[in-house]
Amino acid sequence: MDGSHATGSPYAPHTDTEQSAMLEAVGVDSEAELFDIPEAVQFDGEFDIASRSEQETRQLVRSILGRNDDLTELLGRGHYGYYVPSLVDHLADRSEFLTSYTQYQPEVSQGFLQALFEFQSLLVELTGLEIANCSMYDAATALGEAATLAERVRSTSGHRVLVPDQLLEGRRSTLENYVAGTDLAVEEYATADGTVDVGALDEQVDDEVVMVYAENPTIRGTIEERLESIGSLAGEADALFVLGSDPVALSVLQRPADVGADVVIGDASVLGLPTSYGMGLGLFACREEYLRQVPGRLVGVSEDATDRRAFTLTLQTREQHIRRERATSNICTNQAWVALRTAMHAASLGPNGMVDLANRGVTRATDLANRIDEIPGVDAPVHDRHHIREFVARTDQPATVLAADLEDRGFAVHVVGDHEIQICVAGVGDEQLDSFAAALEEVAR
Amino acid sequence: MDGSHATGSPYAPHTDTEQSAMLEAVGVDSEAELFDIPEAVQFDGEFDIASRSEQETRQLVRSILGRNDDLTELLGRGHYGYYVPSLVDHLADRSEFLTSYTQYQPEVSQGFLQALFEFQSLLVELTGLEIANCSMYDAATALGEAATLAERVRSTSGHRVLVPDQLLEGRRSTLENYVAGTDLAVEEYATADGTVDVGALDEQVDDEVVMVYAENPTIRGTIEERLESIGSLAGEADALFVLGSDPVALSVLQRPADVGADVVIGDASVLGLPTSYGMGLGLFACREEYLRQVPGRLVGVSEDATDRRAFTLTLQTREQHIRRERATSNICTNQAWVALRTAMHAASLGPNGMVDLANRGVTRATDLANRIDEIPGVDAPVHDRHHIREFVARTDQPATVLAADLEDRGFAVHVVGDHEIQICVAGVGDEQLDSFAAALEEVAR
Amino acid sequence: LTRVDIGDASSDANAGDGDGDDGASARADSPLPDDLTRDSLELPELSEPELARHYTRLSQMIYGIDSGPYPLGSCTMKYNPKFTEDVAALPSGAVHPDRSERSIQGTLEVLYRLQDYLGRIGGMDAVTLQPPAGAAGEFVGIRVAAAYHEHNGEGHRDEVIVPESAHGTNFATAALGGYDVVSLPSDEDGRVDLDALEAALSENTAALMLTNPNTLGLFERDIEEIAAMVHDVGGLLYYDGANLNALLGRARPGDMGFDVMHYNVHKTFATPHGGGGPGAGPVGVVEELAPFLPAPRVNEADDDGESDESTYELFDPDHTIGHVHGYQGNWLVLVKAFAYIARLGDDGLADASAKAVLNANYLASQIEYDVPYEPFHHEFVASAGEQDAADVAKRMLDYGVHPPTTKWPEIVPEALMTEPTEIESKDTLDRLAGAFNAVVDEDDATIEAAPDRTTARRIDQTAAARSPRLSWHALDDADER
Amino acid sequence: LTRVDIGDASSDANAGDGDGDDGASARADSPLPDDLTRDSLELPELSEPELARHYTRLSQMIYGIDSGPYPLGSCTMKYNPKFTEDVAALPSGAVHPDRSERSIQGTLEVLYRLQDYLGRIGGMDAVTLQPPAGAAGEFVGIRVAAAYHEHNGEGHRDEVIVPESAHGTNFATAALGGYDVVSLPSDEDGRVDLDALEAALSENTAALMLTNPNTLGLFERDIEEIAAMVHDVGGLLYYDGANLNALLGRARPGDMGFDVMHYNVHKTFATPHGGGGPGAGPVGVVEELAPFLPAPRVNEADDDGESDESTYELFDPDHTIGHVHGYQGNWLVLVKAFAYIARLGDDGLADASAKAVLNANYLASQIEYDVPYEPFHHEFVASAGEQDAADVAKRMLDYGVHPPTTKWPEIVPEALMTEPTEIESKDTLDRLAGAFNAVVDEDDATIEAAPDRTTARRIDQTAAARSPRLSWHALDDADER
Repeated sequence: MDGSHATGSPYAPHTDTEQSAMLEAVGVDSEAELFDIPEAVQFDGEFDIASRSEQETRQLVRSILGRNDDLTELLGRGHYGYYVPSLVDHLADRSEFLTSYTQYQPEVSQGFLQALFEFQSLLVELTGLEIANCSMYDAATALGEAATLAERVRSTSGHRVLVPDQLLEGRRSTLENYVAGTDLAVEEYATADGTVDVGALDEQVDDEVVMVYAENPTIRGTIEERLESIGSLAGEADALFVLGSDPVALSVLQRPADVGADVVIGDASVLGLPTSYGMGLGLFACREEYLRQVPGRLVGVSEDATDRRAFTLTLQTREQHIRRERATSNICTNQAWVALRTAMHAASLGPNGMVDLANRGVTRATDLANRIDEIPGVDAPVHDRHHIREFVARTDQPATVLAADLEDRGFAVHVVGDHEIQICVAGVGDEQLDSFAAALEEVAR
Repeated sequence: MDGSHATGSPYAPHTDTEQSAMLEAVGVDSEAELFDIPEAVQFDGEFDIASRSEQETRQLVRSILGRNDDLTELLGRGHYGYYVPSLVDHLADRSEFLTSYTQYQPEVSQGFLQALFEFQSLLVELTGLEIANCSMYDAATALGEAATLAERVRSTSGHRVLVPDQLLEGRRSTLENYVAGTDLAVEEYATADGTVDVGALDEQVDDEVVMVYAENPTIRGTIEERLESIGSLAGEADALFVLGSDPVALSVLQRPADVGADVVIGDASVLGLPTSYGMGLGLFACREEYLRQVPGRLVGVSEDATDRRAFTLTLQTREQHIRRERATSNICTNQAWVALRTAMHAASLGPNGMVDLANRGVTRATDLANRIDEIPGVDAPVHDRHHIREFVARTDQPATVLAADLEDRGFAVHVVGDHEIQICVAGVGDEQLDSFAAALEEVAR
Repeated sequence: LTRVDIGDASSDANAGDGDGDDGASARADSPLPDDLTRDSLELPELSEPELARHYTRLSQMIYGIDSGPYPLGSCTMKYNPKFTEDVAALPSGAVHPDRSERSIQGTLEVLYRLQDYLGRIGGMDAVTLQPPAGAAGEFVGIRVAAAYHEHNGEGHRDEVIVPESAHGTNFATAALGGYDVVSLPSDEDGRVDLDALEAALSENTAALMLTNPNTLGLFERDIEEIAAMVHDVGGLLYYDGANLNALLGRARPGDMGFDVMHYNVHKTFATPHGGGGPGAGPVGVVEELAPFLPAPRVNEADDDGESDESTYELFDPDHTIGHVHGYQGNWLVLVKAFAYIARLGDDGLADASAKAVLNANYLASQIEYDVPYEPFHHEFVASAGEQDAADVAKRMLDYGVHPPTTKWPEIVPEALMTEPTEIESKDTLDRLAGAFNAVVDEDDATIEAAPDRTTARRIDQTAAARSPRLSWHALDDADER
Repeated sequence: LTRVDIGDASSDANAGDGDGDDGASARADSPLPDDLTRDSLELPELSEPELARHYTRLSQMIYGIDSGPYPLGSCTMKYNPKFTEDVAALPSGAVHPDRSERSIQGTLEVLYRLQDYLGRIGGMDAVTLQPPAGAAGEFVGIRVAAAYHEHNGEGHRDEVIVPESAHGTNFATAALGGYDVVSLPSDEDGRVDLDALEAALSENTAALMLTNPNTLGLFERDIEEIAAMVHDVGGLLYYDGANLNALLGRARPGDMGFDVMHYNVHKTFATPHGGGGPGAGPVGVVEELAPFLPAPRVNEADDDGESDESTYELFDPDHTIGHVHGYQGNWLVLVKAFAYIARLGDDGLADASAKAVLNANYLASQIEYDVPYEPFHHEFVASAGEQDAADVAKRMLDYGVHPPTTKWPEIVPEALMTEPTEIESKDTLDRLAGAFNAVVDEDDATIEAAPDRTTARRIDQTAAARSPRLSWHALDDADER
């Protein structure tokens, strides 16, 4: 604390007296004697980083972050700003949750294990698949892990992984890195009017394909109408059908298991985290037959010595700390605390609230699209599809110019084409939408 | 939660099914039947208060409070803006502390009782008096309670209560209300150059005086130099010497017990609370001989059935819920949670940190006074005394004009006379003091 | 413990702010002369990690509303919505009370709106937010009544009538206000005995203090007549807001004839009780009493014609009793109460009372202890019969729930005064009923030995009072520290 | 559980936002056609008070760093300063990753400064913050190495050398990167065996992954020679940052000859581990490797001459490997790490390592178990000897402390890998030593039956794996829910 220690780490509790006693017990005169570092590689410089009081440090960060503009974000495309109930912050910040380590000693970790078990159960209900792990880093890395899973379980000699041409660059690039050490090769398939061009896909699928990836909703906010066909195509080729989605959309959209999905990935932190500059929570669920090949941690049920139900990490022989280079993934630290937040947010909504939230995403996006379609210089939505949360609009103005003009008026939108912007309503209030429509009208023509 | 219940309180968990089952168990068809209110006094109107979602309510309060100007406050005079370590917020907000009731069942309240016991111990160390209760509302009400204590324990027939002429109006007025139901009468004594005019006081003290109140530091930031003389005057008249102070000042200033104080009151929340529009924490400590006459709650040590040390509220027969109209005070709900915060803040500083904080209040106030004394149009400090935290400056400009000019530049100061402003450094950073001095220079002449 | 010696002036060594002090000895020096400083300061010196563990451990030895049901009759322990902490923590609300009014329009608007909300809810014409707790609100009520009578040349009125079953604070407050307390017995139905009231009333009556529903949970059906009787002798009718959670949207004290009332915001409006406080005890009054309310209050300023927004100002009522708190009361509590009311609105508030009353009635229907008085509303008082109510309470702790308020009101032998509030689910009420019903059949030896599943076993309260040890300094063995 | 049926379109009934929905049936309708929606959703429906109690209760069944010592070797469980949560919660930091660079200068400045801090601390020339955990950082390192070799026409290099005692992630990461893993035995002193290294190195060596101090806490004294040997065959030297808390201000990986390293911010820079994550695994590299780092990174923009403040921009390194995360990694973790470093500064960081090493040495001096390898730094590996280390750990739980990491590294029989970190006081270390020393004399029957003072007793892990039940849906008895 400020002032309680003359110098050094404010979080090291040693008083001078204690320090002396400890040095004496160890048999040295100073801490320096304990370091066994050859002189040639000793560091005797300075980092030139000032020490600050807690108050000064908070002011520093507040001051730096104060440089961010205060914009109303109509942004989505994989990262959403849904309102997170205060309950989530207060409960997830309880230090028992926040400061504990991975549950290697389940006897003193039952609370966190149960929470993660409930998270897994939530995903099982949402996807209809039997297995969900207790988190990957984000949607992009979960997609990469899905591809390595496909490689491990493939029954053909193929190596082709098919992804939509409109896949987010961050996801596509991450996937490429994950498969760089394998024989897999990533190829694009075409989309038409915002969703999968099933005919084109059909022509691309053959026995060499080990995985077909699609998203619902798509990155442009449209809802896929032919998921079952895509699933059949993949199934007939003995390829894994990997579907990307999220817990809000899954509350109302077709259940992945019902359309033949083998794996579901996505960002589950659409519930639980506010906008966090892209920080996420990788959702990973799959069919039971891949259980021994699942990456990441799994919480299971067992009994303790008194035969009471107890939770524990299980099937750890899949993991790197046991299996080393033969592990199903190199993941160790994951996103457990975010999973906790997601479970809390979902629980606070309940099934009615989740369905509501998803349905409001449909009606509010549709309403806004219809509304701004009336604005001269704007056509919306571009795609003749059902939308959830977001949609693309065509603009007479160059999209970058329009977006900059909107930013000057306090609104952030995506630029997704030379004359295309994308607009997301998640977490944006009705009054803000009114203001946005007014601003758009000013700058669109 | 939003959406999980159709209407009604978001914090009542009843599903329709549960509600029906409960009504049936009670034997009525509706909740309305359970109300036994004569028709004539039934309310069938509306409060006309809208229901809001949690998000909307937060936005509402944020929006309203956003109307407050963002000023650097150089304000003190009994309410201080010391930096409160983050630790205090996080720990005091743990719901076990925040949401529990008074510790009427000590067996499930040991943690809070121990924290309050530690708070009492802190005050005992700071004041040197044997008894401290576990809180009054604030300094003003604690002063009122001191006066009623003086009335109960007085050995003379007197009724005069002496207070300094510079006593804060809020304290003076509260005191008047507390003694309105007694025979006591409040009189002022003179101060000279910011501290007690001991000669004048001497002439006012006689056998009719039951209480002499003084403050150290004074409300003008000066440090009393003749506390022992004041104590002696009171003692010779068999009047209670009541001293007003606070935990920061008490860390370095003369220990009240050493100068003859019988009671110490004050605002202890100078540690533990940030500026809170005057919300405080009444400090109340006294000599052991008044133990049975102390107002408020006391935590004591006892043993449980296994002979382990345990804490409990004690001497409750002084209190209103037992003694009714013969209680030592009408206080029931107090400021326990603020006392917890104060104890936490003090503990986080430790004795070195507390002494530091007080000493810095002396040197920084002195330094700033000397510095602005150089500014044309300003003389500081007005009083030729030692100061802590704050001081009065004389201004050529009318003080109200100067204060308004400073406010336009982002600084708030007190107006304490036609040509006097008061300036407090507590919690204000060095850079802010630099900016203030610069602003003052612009407007002082 | 660390002992810091306060030495001589050495101002250079202490000039720094924040970190970077040079060592323990320098820090202990004081820039003040020796004769103005103490010799030393002895307190524990702990690091932040140690403190985090200390207070985390302490918190784990506390039962709070997030631990389980907390049916303390007359204390109304409701769930404290988490979001209210967030609005109270807004940095924009952290202002000094001596700021200029023009610079704190946001703070004043919150206070003004809360005054307005409370006025509507209570049916009162004017509200002060200054009293920092319910008992302080009572004191304001009594002082306002005194000032009113004095102003009308009726300063001779020196009696306040209080029902026997009233909260202890009512008696203590009247006494603190300098009044003689006239105690009023209940009738056999548990309500105000009108004959006894008639007998108690006189030209010396300053006020009658009443809560409604009363502490048995019963509505004072004769409230109109009671009000008329009190008013006929020139007295004022005071409403203790402790039980207001029973009536939201169903009845208003102002409509019943009450002249002055306090609101317990930690009861009715779900602000946390904080292990004893802070609370807030706003006081509402009818028009006639408004000039006597504490100073200052908040009002809308005259429109300056330039702004869409209202502006707010402080003002002193004409015949104000002055201050009852150094500043404006417990801001952090008031802003939470405002947020709670703004969240629930009409529908939510009415439903809160409806469910509070349903819960009390349902719980009573499920327990085996006798509940002698009815029809009760948000709370009921069961009788432990041959058992000692305090022992019953201790034993209930062993079943993992918090027990009710005990041994009060005295009109019910071995009273178990129970108020589940609206926040409990049927499941939780069933569990709570299970705890009552488990204890009802237990023998005295068992319940006298309880609790035995708690952090501390039964604590010897008599010993604590016999030889009070009220600080570490009073403990014999310094090692115990 | 509540089952919500998803019905037909009824968009009018769903137009509202926030509160005020009209009823359960309306809410279950969907504005989408039937064939695009699921049939139903079955999940628990709980109120806020019920949830608060549920999660409060769960939290009470978890041992965290605020509960007591947590000496998990190689996991570096330090105290998480509370204030870092406040800076992470600043609303101004809650921005979307697709915002324009000009509108998030604050975010970019924090990231830029953190890159800079980490570069100085590790002695590295360029840093990426994108990897969301340590293992992801390793993967970036391996991918960067691969891209570098490929760029230089050395794509044939297909081996990564990993010491036997290394973290499991090193092996798994190399394999994920497509490399053959060459395992390197330790010498009898517990360090890299130079002869074995010589034998393992070849023109096929892509990299050697090393941590220093190694998992025994021993400094690899021959690090300069090791670096020269690796570099001589054209390989790269990778530093696993897991043990960096031993060296702050004393030695830097860059100065030792490492080419690429990751930082575990939850270890070295005290960000909370959150029961498993999120972490962050920034990667630093020497100049030569900077062009291969993930895209984008943050740089200072050219001065526009108009402003005093620097401006910041994103850029893609010339030969970037692309993304390893959908966006920019775990922002909420990075901002906490930045705040921690800014708080401690040079003095604080150096002291953290000094005290971490002192604490490990003091604790080792107080325990009765044998510690075969020394001189260790921030951690030591004791041997449980004839006892089973896992059982020792379970039994230590009964003494109220968290046990060390067990059974690893395998070079020490029945390893107890212990890292107290700098945050423990002498008192706590004595208590921890007491727990070790209590168990050392206990018989096998006792420790095999442990723990018996915990929330759950010894859990049958074999049964859990034999018949996996991984969701409520998999539990036989629905009532168990």
